[in-house]
Amino acid sequence: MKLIMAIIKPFKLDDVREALTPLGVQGLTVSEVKGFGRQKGQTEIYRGAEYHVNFLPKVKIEVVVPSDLADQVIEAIAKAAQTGKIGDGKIFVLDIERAVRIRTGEVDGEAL
Amino acid sequence: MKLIMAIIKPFKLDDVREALTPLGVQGLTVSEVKGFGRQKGQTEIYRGAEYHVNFLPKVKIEVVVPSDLADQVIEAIAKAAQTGKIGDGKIFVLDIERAVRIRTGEVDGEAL
Amino acid sequence: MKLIMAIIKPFKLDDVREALTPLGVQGLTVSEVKGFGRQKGQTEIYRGAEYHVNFLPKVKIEVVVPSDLADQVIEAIAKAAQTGKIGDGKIFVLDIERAVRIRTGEVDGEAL
Amino acid sequence: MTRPQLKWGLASLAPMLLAAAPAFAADPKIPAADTGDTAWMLTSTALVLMMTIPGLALFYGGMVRKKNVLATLMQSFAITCIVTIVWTVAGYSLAFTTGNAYIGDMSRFMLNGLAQHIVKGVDSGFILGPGSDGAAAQTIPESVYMMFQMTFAIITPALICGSFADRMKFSALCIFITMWSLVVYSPIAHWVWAPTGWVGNLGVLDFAGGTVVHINAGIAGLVTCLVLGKRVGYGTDNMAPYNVAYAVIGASLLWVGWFGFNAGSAVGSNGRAGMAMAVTQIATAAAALGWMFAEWISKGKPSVLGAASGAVAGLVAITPASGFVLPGGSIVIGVAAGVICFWSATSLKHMLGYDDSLDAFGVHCVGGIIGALLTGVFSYGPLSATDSSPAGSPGSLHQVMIQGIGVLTTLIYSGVMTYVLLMITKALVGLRVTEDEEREGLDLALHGEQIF
Amino acid sequence: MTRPQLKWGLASLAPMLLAAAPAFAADPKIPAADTGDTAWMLTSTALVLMMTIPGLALFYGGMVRKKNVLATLMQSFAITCIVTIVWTVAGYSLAFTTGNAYIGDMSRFMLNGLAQHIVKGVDSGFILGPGSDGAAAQTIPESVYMMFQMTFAIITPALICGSFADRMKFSALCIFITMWSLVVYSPIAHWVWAPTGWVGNLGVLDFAGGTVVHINAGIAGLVTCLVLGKRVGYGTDNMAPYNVAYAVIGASLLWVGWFGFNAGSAVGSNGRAGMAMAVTQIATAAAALGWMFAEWISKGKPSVLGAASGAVAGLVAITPASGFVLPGGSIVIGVAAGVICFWSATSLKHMLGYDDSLDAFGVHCVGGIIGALLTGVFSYGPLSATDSSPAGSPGSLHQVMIQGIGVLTTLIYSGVMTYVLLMITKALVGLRVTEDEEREGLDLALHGEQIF
Amino acid sequence: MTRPQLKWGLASLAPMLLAAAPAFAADPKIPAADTGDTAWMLTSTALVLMMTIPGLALFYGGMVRKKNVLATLMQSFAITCIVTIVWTVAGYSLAFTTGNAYIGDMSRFMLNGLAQHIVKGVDSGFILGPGSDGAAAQTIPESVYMMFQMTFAIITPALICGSFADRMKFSALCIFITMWSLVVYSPIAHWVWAPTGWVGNLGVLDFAGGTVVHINAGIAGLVTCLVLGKRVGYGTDNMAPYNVAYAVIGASLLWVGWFGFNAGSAVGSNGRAGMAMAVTQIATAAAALGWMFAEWISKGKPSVLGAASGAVAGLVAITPASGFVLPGGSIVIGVAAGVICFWSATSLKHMLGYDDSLDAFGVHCVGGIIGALLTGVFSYGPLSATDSSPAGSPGSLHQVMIQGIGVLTTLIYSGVMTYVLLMITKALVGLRVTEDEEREGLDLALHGEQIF
Ligand SMILES: Nc1ncnc2c1ncn2[C@@H]1O[C@H](COP(=O)(O)OP(=O)(O)O)[C@@H](O)[C@H]1O
Ligand SMILES: Nc1ncnc2c1ncn2[C@@H]1O[C@H](COP(=O)(O)OP(=O)(O)O)[C@@H](O)[C@H]1O
Ligand SMILES: Nc1ncnc2c1ncn2[C@@H]1O[C@H](COP(=O)(O)OP(=O)(O)O)[C@@H](O)[C@H]1O
Repeated sequence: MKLIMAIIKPFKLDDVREALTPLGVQGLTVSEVKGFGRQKGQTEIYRGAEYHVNFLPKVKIEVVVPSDLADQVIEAIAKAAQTGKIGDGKIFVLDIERAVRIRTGEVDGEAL
Repeated sequence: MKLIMAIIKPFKLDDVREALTPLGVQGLTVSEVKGFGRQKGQTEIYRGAEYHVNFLPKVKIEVVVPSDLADQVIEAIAKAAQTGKIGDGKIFVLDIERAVRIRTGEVDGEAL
Repeated sequence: MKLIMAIIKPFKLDDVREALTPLGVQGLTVSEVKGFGRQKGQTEIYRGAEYHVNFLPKVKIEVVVPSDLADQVIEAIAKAAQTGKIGDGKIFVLDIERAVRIRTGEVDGEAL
Repeated sequence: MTRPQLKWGLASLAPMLLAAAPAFAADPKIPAADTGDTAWMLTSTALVLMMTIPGLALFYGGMVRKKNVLATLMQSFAITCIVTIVWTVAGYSLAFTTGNAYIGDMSRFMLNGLAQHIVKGVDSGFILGPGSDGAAAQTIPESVYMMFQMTFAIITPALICGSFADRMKFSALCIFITMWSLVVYSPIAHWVWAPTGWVGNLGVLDFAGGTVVHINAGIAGLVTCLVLGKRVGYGTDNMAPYNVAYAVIGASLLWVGWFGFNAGSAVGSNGRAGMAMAVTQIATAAAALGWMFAEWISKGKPSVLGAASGAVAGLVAITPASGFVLPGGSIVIGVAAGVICFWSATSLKHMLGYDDSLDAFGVHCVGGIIGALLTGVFSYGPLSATDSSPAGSPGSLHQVMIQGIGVLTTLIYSGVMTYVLLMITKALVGLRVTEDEEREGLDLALHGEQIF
Repeated sequence: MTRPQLKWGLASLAPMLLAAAPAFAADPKIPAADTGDTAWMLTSTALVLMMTIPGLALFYGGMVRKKNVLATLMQSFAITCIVTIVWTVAGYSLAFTTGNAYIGDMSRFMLNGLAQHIVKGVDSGFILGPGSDGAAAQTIPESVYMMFQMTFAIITPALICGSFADRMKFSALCIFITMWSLVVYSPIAHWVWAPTGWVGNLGVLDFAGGTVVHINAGIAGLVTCLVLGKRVGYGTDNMAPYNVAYAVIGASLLWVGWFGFNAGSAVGSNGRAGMAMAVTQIATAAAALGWMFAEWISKGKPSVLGAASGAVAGLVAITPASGFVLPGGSIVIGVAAGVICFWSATSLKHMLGYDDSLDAFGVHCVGGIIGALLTGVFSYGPLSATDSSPAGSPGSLHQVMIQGIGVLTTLIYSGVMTYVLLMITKALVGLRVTEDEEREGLDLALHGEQIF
Repeated sequence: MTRPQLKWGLASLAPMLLAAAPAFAADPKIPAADTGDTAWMLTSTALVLMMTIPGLALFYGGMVRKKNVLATLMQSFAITCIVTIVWTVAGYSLAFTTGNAYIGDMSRFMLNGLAQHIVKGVDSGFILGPGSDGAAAQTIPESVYMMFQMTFAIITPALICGSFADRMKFSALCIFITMWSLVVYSPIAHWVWAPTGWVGNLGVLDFAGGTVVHINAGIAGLVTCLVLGKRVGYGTDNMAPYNVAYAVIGASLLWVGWFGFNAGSAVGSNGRAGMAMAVTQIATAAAALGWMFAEWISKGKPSVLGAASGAVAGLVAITPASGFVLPGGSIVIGVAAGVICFWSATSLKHMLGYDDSLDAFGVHCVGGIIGALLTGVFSYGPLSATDSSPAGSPGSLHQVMIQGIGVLTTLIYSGVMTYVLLMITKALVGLRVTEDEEREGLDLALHGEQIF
């Protein structure tokens, strides 16, 4: 199994989720994160003190899928999350050794 | 060493933490996440616009343990987090190559 | 490529980010997390009910770098994040199989 | 609400139910409305409404967990709406018309006759309790008096919510509060404040509602939380408040609004209102400091929520006393309320083991009792003196005992009737949400909304 | 704002523009200022300002997404500042001086002459519309009247913002509102409330601003959101409000402040103010319950935002009626407003497909129309009676039709002029932010700040 | 607070300390209390209390980082409580009794004698400064006057907190503020507003507290932040405010409440109050726009916090002038305050390198000085005229110089005494939290609570 971790622009979340459903992905986990990268943030002004906002709001999607589905999932995310503008984000792939569904105790493929 | 990543129901957090202490787990890291899965969310109503809340609040626990402790830890989490109802969450296991304790520079087993 | 995941004290974030720039790290992703560890939290009092705050605010940095850069990055983080006091946090290293830049479709080394 | 005459004896029992009270020959002449008095009472009405929304709504809303914030705000908001209608239809009439010693009549059903003195847009003052021995001329239009009293009728049931936060069904709340307002609030208000009311005529002093509002709501809260049972996870889950800042804003608005509550109860813009405002301020500050230092000493840190809670305890305790005492007495009342309510909300509750979520009992009932009794100690004669009672009602052991009767009466009547009404509500729609709904939070479960 | 005389006929068209109106021999004598009336009007002014900041600011700010909260607060705040200056320079003069039937004159340009009666720090009352047939003596200093009216001039354009939230340029807003205040608000206020105004002299009843404020702002909002187009992501993105608690606080402060709006429109501390406060409270509660139950029945859950929105709808609808109707009528007005505005904000909007973000049209225009027409039904003679019109203006079919004329006039004039002013603004600086700015959020894009 | 007579010369130095002032034969007759005046002063008192809690608490609380929000709210809340007691015990007596030119006497110790005129619940007006040349009859009960003044005594030290936010010990704050209120505030209030006070008798005009409140608090703030030193991480850490929305709500409530502050300082419901309210509104709007456009031009974006800060600067600057100037002058005062305070809070501070966290000095001291001096320019004779001074105090170079004396006196006395009191506090309990506590945040470190 693979853990696909994608950092995307927040407003693309729903698009990505919808793109995964047809592939049979039944679950995923999302966190709000802040990203630092080539895309430069805004300057904020507070009583004359200017803070450059280096960190931009991003969304991190973590989804575990059987290894053979990984390519398709990556492609689907990449397509759905793309705007072509700087800051679109990254997809990283990690190896997962085991998965357990807490409710039933099922493991690995069954657990996803 | 293994990184055990568990997605659980928020109100189970304290139970899980308490279940891990007897095993000698001395530290863990928690994030608030939103989960999408078989468990279906509520419908929210705002001025007649109904939004189906696809994402439910979950808690993600990340805990790194020596490889030989992994099984026990997984079992303990699975037991403590279980309600038997849909949406109980998942446990994923990843391999960790290295660990460093920032304060002392200790590494690997010592660092946990 | 390696995913370096560091849990640090929140006020050290800017120091860490600045320590990484000279190494050529161009991007990273940050989340607010809560940490449980040797460092003990405060007691909170609400109308006489005392809650021991087991979880302390920490910041999690995730940065993916080419494998050959990993050592330097770990060292830089460890140095910048250190206060020498309990609760400074940990650095974990995971292996990354693939990376994709969503905007361009570039992969692996190019994508970082 | 200052009783114009403090008499010792029983009120006439002439059966007036459902009969409009004719203006007897013996009634005082209807005075012209005074623009200054009216201005202050209009203002006071706005201030007291502000106490409930957004004041109390925020005070309570800030103390619950994130998943219940909106539902808690909704309780205050919905009660404001429900009681407004109940009061318009029958509540005001039952409370403030002449009737008999126990209940008013229906002569102001649907506020019938409220506009009877309006001529070319101009209204006169009015007679409270016309036809009764205590009939009292008021220098403000009756519409203003009705509105001012409405805001009291609103906040009282809203206070109860503190005890059952996080677990009551919204439908149950709507039904329970409607009945409670008519069956518990209106009668007690009549007993204490109507010129014919038997408790007031016993000589019980309750300037702005220590018994009618706070003891009443507090004991109802205790009964409700006992009937409902504890919150799921009580004692194990972290139930730390989501946003103490909301609670502080709420307490601040309660404080500011309470000037309308207490100084407005002078029903005029006069020296009594001024003195009521002064002692309200002083007692509140003393109570907040009392709670703060008690907590600082016993727990090591002065919490922000503690200071705010202490202020509310002080406001509660000075309420019955506010038109009768001088600054010195108000400091004693304040410190007593702060320290004792700190103890009741933090120790007594744990000793007895009930789950009064936001301390409706521990602050309002306990604070109300402290205030009611100490009013009997510190009452200053000239402030309550009238033509027929030139000495007023100065503090005395005798007065303390009379105050005790007022307290007991309220505790018993309100406690028993609250229990009965809860049972009726339970039979109709049930009282408590399911465990799953409680875990999920009332915001989503009951109202389909959440805070982000 | 009670018109002292309700006359049937056309006002004098004597060309007075730019001429200070001399106090004619026929004018009523300038009365002394009454301290009670003045006290209530000072208080009312504070209450109405509180409606806009922080009331409306929070009501609107709580309903947008996190990224637009500050920008939405800023709209109300900046409009408060801009209109204050506009009103000082020319707005008040155009609206409330004698002038002719369509517009005032410039005799109060820069508030020139406002202090003319001050002697040793003491001011007298003043004559509204001196030299005209309807010249009316007021028992408060003109400075107080000017201030009270200013707060109305402020809130009206601030209401429009609800329709274009999340997408209008801040520079465009500044320019548009400045022009709108002078070209739309001041004339309509003059028509309806100045003694010489032609709409008022037709006999249209608008006690506190159903047409001048709410229909006016509501239709302007509809035009604006149609011109601007829908928000990016409308219908697909989740646009759930960031913090309904803010919206509830805002609605509560609107409610409390509205006592100043409606009861203050009696321009005195009297029975009419008292009755206006009472019916305001009752209609608001009825409307909130109306919306709540309508939603409960049709959607299965009573939302908190729904109850708050219903309350606002009730406040809007009772506004024109508040000085004229009795409690019974106010319940009907309230229920009608609650149920119909629920339908317009949740169904009509989707049927017609415009994106009125926070329902400025669905609540203020629709609610205002309901109120304006029902005022013609429920108006109670003695409340509007005067010496010259001893029967007052009781409800009648005839009166409903006159009310309809007032409504239509406002819809047409405000709608057309709003469109023209938007086009001018567009030509000058453009109306809408770029799509990227909209996605990023107005807080950062326009103001360089954000909420954490 | 309008001085009834503006005299040139030194006050009687008759040693009256600790002696109750007998009502001299020469004193004016004690007037009856006027219900309208009393109504407005009761309302003003509520409004000014609302300025501090929740107004200022939110304004400051919204500008700090998340970890310090509750501690910042607590500062305003606790100061409200502490000063209430201090004022009751001795502060009012020291400030407003006859005494001598430099300090009052102890005749109102513990508010002794405040109820002396109460008969059958009714109070009369009272004489301010009985036995002195300037003895002035007031048409409100003394209890109301005492309360109104108390709210000023509360907000002044609360303003100082802006300068030392995020780093002062709570125990130090309690001790420092108690002393400061007695040693700095009460004497300066006496100098300027008591009929015997030497600064007022020099002819310095300070209607509502430009010197007594704002310059005084502002300079105390500067001294405090210099003594405490900069926050840990100043200049490197991101110190962006946690919630600008709170700051906007706070600024809005300050604005609304300031009507009580300025118009209430007329001590009556009259034309002067009306004019004071009008110029307050106009100057505030002008200042907010001034700051907004200055920032828009120089930084490229108009920030929301900037507009709110500008409004506060305008409120500060118009305060001393509010009972003396006309609308035209108020616009100039407002624009000057907005632009100059923008410069002092954003440039001057960085140039000089002190860390005045929330600009207590940059806004209150600088704004107060602008207002005090411009009062001397724009004062309009008829507003300050009296029988004995029929020309009033019209603006003149001479008057500006007198104003300058008032400013300097306050700067020096408050600055020096603040330093002394800080040193005493430091010796007693220390002033600053540890670096670890500061990093962790005052909410948890000092009060054991946090916001989620
Ligand atoms: N090396 C990295 N490790 C982890 N996260 C990264 C890394 N580089 C970029 N990111 C994340 O991806 C986001 C987008 O990257 P950025 O360089 O701004 O633009 P782009 O995606 O177009 O290359 C960043 O905000 C950050 O969250
Ligand atoms: N494939 C997956 N990858 C990552 N997270 C998942 C995945 N499937 C489920 N989850 C997480 O687990 C949570 C629970 O899953 P769900 O399907 O609702 O019920 P159950 O745990 O009973 O199978 C989800 O809310 C989501 O956070
Ligand atoms: N085994 C672990 N797995 C995951 N996170 C850990 C683990 N141990 C510690 N942490 C994280 O590191 C933080 C610091 O650990 P702590 O034991 O308090 O001090 P120190 O870093 O000095 O050893 C914790 O708050 C927690 O977030």
